[in-house]
Amino acid sequence: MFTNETLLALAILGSIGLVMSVLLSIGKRIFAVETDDRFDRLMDILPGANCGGCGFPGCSGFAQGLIDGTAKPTACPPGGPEVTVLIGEIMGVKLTPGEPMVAVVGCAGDHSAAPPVANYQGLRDCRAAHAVAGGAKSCAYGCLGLGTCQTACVFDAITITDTGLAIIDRDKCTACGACIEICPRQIIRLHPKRDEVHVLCINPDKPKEVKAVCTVGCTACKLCTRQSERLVMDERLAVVSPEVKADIPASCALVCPQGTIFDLRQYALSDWILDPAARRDFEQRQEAWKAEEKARKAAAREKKSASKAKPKAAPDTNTDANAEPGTDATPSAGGEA
Amino acid sequence: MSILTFRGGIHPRYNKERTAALATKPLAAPDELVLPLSQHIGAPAVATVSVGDTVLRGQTIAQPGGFVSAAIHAPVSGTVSAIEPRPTGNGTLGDAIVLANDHQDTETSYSGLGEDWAQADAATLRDMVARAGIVGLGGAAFPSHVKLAPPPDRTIDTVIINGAECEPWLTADHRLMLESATAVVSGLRIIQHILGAPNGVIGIEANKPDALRAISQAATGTPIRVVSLAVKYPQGGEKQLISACLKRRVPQGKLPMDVGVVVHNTGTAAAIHRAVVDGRPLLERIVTVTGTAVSQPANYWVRLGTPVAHVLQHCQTELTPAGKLILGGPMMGIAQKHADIPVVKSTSGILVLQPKDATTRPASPCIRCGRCVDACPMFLVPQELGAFARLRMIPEARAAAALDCMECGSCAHACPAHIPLVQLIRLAKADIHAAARKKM
Amino acid sequence: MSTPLIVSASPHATSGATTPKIMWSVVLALAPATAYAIWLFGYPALSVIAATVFCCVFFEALCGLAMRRSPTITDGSAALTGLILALSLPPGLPLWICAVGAFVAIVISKAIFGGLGQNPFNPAMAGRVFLLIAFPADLTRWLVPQQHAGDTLFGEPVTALDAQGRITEYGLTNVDAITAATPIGLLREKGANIVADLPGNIEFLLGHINGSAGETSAFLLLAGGIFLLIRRVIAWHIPVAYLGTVALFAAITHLVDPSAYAGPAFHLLSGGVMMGAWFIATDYVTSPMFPKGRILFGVGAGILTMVIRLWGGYPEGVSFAVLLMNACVPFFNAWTRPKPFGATTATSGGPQP
Amino acid sequence: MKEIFVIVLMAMLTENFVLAKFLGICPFLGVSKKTSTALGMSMAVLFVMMVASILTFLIHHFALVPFRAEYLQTIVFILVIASTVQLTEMAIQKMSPPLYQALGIFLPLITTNCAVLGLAVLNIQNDYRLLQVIFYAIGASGGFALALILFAGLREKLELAEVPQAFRGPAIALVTAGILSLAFMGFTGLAPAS
Repeated sequence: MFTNETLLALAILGSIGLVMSVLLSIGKRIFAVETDDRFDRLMDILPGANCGGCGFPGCSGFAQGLIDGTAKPTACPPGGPEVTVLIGEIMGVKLTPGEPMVAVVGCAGDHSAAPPVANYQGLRDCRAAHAVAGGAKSCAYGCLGLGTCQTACVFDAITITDTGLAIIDRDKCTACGACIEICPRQIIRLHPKRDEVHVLCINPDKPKEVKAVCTVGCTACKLCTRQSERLVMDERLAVVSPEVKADIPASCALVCPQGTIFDLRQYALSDWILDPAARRDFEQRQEAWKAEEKARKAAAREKKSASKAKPKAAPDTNTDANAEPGTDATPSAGGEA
Repeated sequence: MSILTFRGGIHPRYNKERTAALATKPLAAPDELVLPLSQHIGAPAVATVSVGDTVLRGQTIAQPGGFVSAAIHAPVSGTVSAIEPRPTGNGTLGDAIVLANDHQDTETSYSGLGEDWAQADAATLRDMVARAGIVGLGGAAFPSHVKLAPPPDRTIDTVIINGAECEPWLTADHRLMLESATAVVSGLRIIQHILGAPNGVIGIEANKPDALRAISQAATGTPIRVVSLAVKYPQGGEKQLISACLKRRVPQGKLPMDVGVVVHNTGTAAAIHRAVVDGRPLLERIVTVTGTAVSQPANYWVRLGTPVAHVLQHCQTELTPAGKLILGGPMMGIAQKHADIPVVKSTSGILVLQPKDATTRPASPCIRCGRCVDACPMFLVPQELGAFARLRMIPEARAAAALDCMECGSCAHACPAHIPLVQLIRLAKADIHAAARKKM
Repeated sequence: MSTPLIVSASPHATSGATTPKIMWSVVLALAPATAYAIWLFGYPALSVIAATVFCCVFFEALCGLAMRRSPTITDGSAALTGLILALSLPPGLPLWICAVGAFVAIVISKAIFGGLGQNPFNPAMAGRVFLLIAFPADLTRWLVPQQHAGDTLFGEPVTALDAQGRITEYGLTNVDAITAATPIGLLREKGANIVADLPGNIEFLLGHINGSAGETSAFLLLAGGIFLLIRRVIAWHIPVAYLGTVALFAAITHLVDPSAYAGPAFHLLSGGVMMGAWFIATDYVTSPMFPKGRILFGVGAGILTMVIRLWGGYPEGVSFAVLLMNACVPFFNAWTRPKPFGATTATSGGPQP
Repeated sequence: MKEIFVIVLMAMLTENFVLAKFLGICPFLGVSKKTSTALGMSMAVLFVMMVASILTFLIHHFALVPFRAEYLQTIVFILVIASTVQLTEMAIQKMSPPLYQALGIFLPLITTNCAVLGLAVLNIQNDYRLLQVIFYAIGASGGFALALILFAGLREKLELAEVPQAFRGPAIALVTAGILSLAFMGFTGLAPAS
């Protein structure tokens, strides 16, 4: 079976292989360079979207940052808690995953609510329009709706309605922050995912000016702050405060005369903004709630006046009084112009 | 006299003939004047009057809010009706002092040095300029007293007065040079005295021969050199003017004073003359009101704070819908959303265009014709900067010297595809600054 | 207060130049040469030109719809590409081949790169080279100008005509029958000694020779080119560099060996050089943006044209030369970037667009 | 001497390894994103081609032919090329890590690069002498470099083009390469193989 031909072939190949392997081992020693194998294992578990949410140029930059310690393992928003845990295992560090967040656009003033005052011509880019006399929008703080956040979003969670407003899809959003950083008016803010109520306005101007530019702006009437401690006033703007631990009843959205407060439990965001039927339905429920609220207060007042008629009690510290609607006009239906 | 110029630049339609021959007329003061606290580059001024005070014409109503800032004076006598945010020319709300005009125009007393200003030393002259609230009237509105105080290690050998007025449509400087040539020349000599600069140059574009004659005649008997410049935009740019007049090139990222030169606008020189000799602060300025939608264009002495709507009423101009209202010239002016914004120190012109001239054509794809490269006076590649801006390639934009762009508009003017190159480059510059800030 | 004024970034004035104006003025500059070619060759030339231009515009509209972009057929770029391609094809070419050429030119070498302004290669030349390689026979069969419809070509008997009346063979007394060739082709086949009895340069100038529609009438093409130069639609750098290099190259080779190589006049006035220098190489999109880069481009194209003409396998080198130079444009742009005003060190990075 | 010039010219232009013979396409597509990496790759391929073609030539004439074992040609050539590539890879990793990072998988891939093996086999088929082998290697790697660097320049330009979604990435690269090889066909017949 071993004719001299196969022997010959084996000899030739063997000798060349031997010479080459000697050469390579010498080379190995001359050109020795150590590399870190954790880099490749990290690259496998990272989502690979290169979205820059961690502040590093792409996932390879983030992995390199993890190895030389400049990056925090929880800094990968798209990866979310699972990736954080995996990073912990590779880097040999025990980690508790961060709280899931989601980005929300703090404005509901599309073309119908905040009509454009001028005819903007030029780049279809919010930052460019913002630099040209604040774009065409009347409100200087509102969403310009030219889609810069949409193009910046790697997970295409953002759509621009044809009435010129950005809407973020809560499920697709991984809170990577790309849209927050690029929006020239910082309208988009990060909120914990479990929050269901948001105030869709960031215009801090006086109520008179807000009403002049938008029909769904927050006019600082403070009514919502009475419905729940979680809603507090930040100068002339109602905000959902992250520190206060209290739930927000559905009445908060109903009490707001401008319809600025959006309640995820009652309406989907796209219907709330686009679907006039949802708005009409909201206004009817608002009417019903107000009527029922007035009846409740009237009943409370009789009960009190009845109790006051018997003993001459101390001066009436009727805590209910300040429950009356605040200085502003009584909350009329929906947003009037 | 040989015609000097620079490389690059464009020849837009100048349309100056409509107002070049019209003498400057004073404009009647309005009932309410709005004086924004920030009319200049640098910190906003700090109001020294409160609501209800009565003020006299020429009285200081706001002190500079820092070294790089400028004082503000009352252009009319009357009472302070409010200090509140009011719309300004750059589209934002800004704190402003609102004066109710009593139409008496009672003046305060002014104390100037008269003709023998030469005895005073540089510091007092500089202080008079500062107290008079003088800023660059060419459109930059940079506080003049700061430019008159270069750091000690910089010796200034030449002062150039910029009479180019290369911006189309506008004739404010042209009229000023004709009507107050001696003030311009005397202002230049005051600036030379403050800076200790031996030689002075006044550059005027060749399309203003009468101004050239007036200034040369006023400058006879002085060592000042009056040069004629080619009619090309942007001849009035600082670096282009220096390279045309003195054949000196300001290095990249450096200032004119780094090559021993300071440039001032003709209006600024005249204002400095009035501040030092007569002690008068900056209360009004020449504004050219022109444009295809203005039936009676004119040059006016407009008091600072006069609402643009008031000025337009005087020229029987109705803001037709889909037209355009621009503060400044067509090349670097800012389009406005409405007319109740005040004329401020940097407003050199009010341009009102009819819809057919106002609508911008939609951008079509770039065909790499290179006309923007030939037009750019800073020798940049606008087409490439635009592409980097659109794709947010920030390091490449910085490497291609985007920050050198002075937004003169020559590239976008020359572009056959109507790509808004200046708007794109502005985005790139904002990104570069943001990236630098993030790194710090 | 509420008149909706227009708000846009500065500058608010433009020069009035527009892409359609540029494209249509180049088409206008080509009109005399086109008309002359149609007059010279009659229906075969007209059909080729009409078919190619129509197909190009049709494909451009189709791609515009497919990519949901605003239709760009009115800006004249597709029509111009069609016209240039048509002028570089022999008259009497079967129309379906013209359609294939138009498809390659518009769809493959322009639309899928992103449409106008994004294509690295000159669409017309890519189309022509594709046809030259795909249909060699058809691309090298020439029609005798109407005025010489007699049975001789350069005084040689025409031995065979094909269906469309195109010469398939003609006999040279001292050489066996060869396929009819353009003067350039003849030069290739027979060496320079035939140059003597080729029609005189005047004939070339007036275009009484056969060749593709664009290769005739060097005089009208030159006039069109000068027209574009005066209207500042094109810059002088590419034509001057290109024609200068071709002339120099031809002069040197002619000096070295007059019998084998024709002189500069012949090379300048014949074949596609005049057309290439003024209308093809100066296509903004596929040529460098900076003056010095354009000169490099012109010189390179000139050298390659002559190398292919004198020693290459194909009689005409213009289309190949232009395509090869298009490939080098990114490097020409990078090497000849202007230094910013007052720059102390060069700030040009790697090759940029 | 004229023959050497013809060999180099033929290898670089008329019979360009990438654009005419269509060898070495995968590094041609993989490494041409940036001109700097394209340059690095061309240097690496030049080195490997030189060393490999000389070694394979010597082995062929002094080992395979005397023992009439020409049938071992392919396996032996691959072995030689593989070890040369391994050596180059180590050297590049040591000398310029960024280039090593940029070339990535395509550096070890030179082993299976058909251009290198093609060159070695062509040397034998055209039965060139040693001097011709060296110049043919120079011509071949020069042609590879010319095509790769030109193509990288074009692809960098395409980075800024709004290529339609369906054609982004390798699709548009292949179309560009196709037109580039169309252009190189202009050189056919330039220097007919002697």
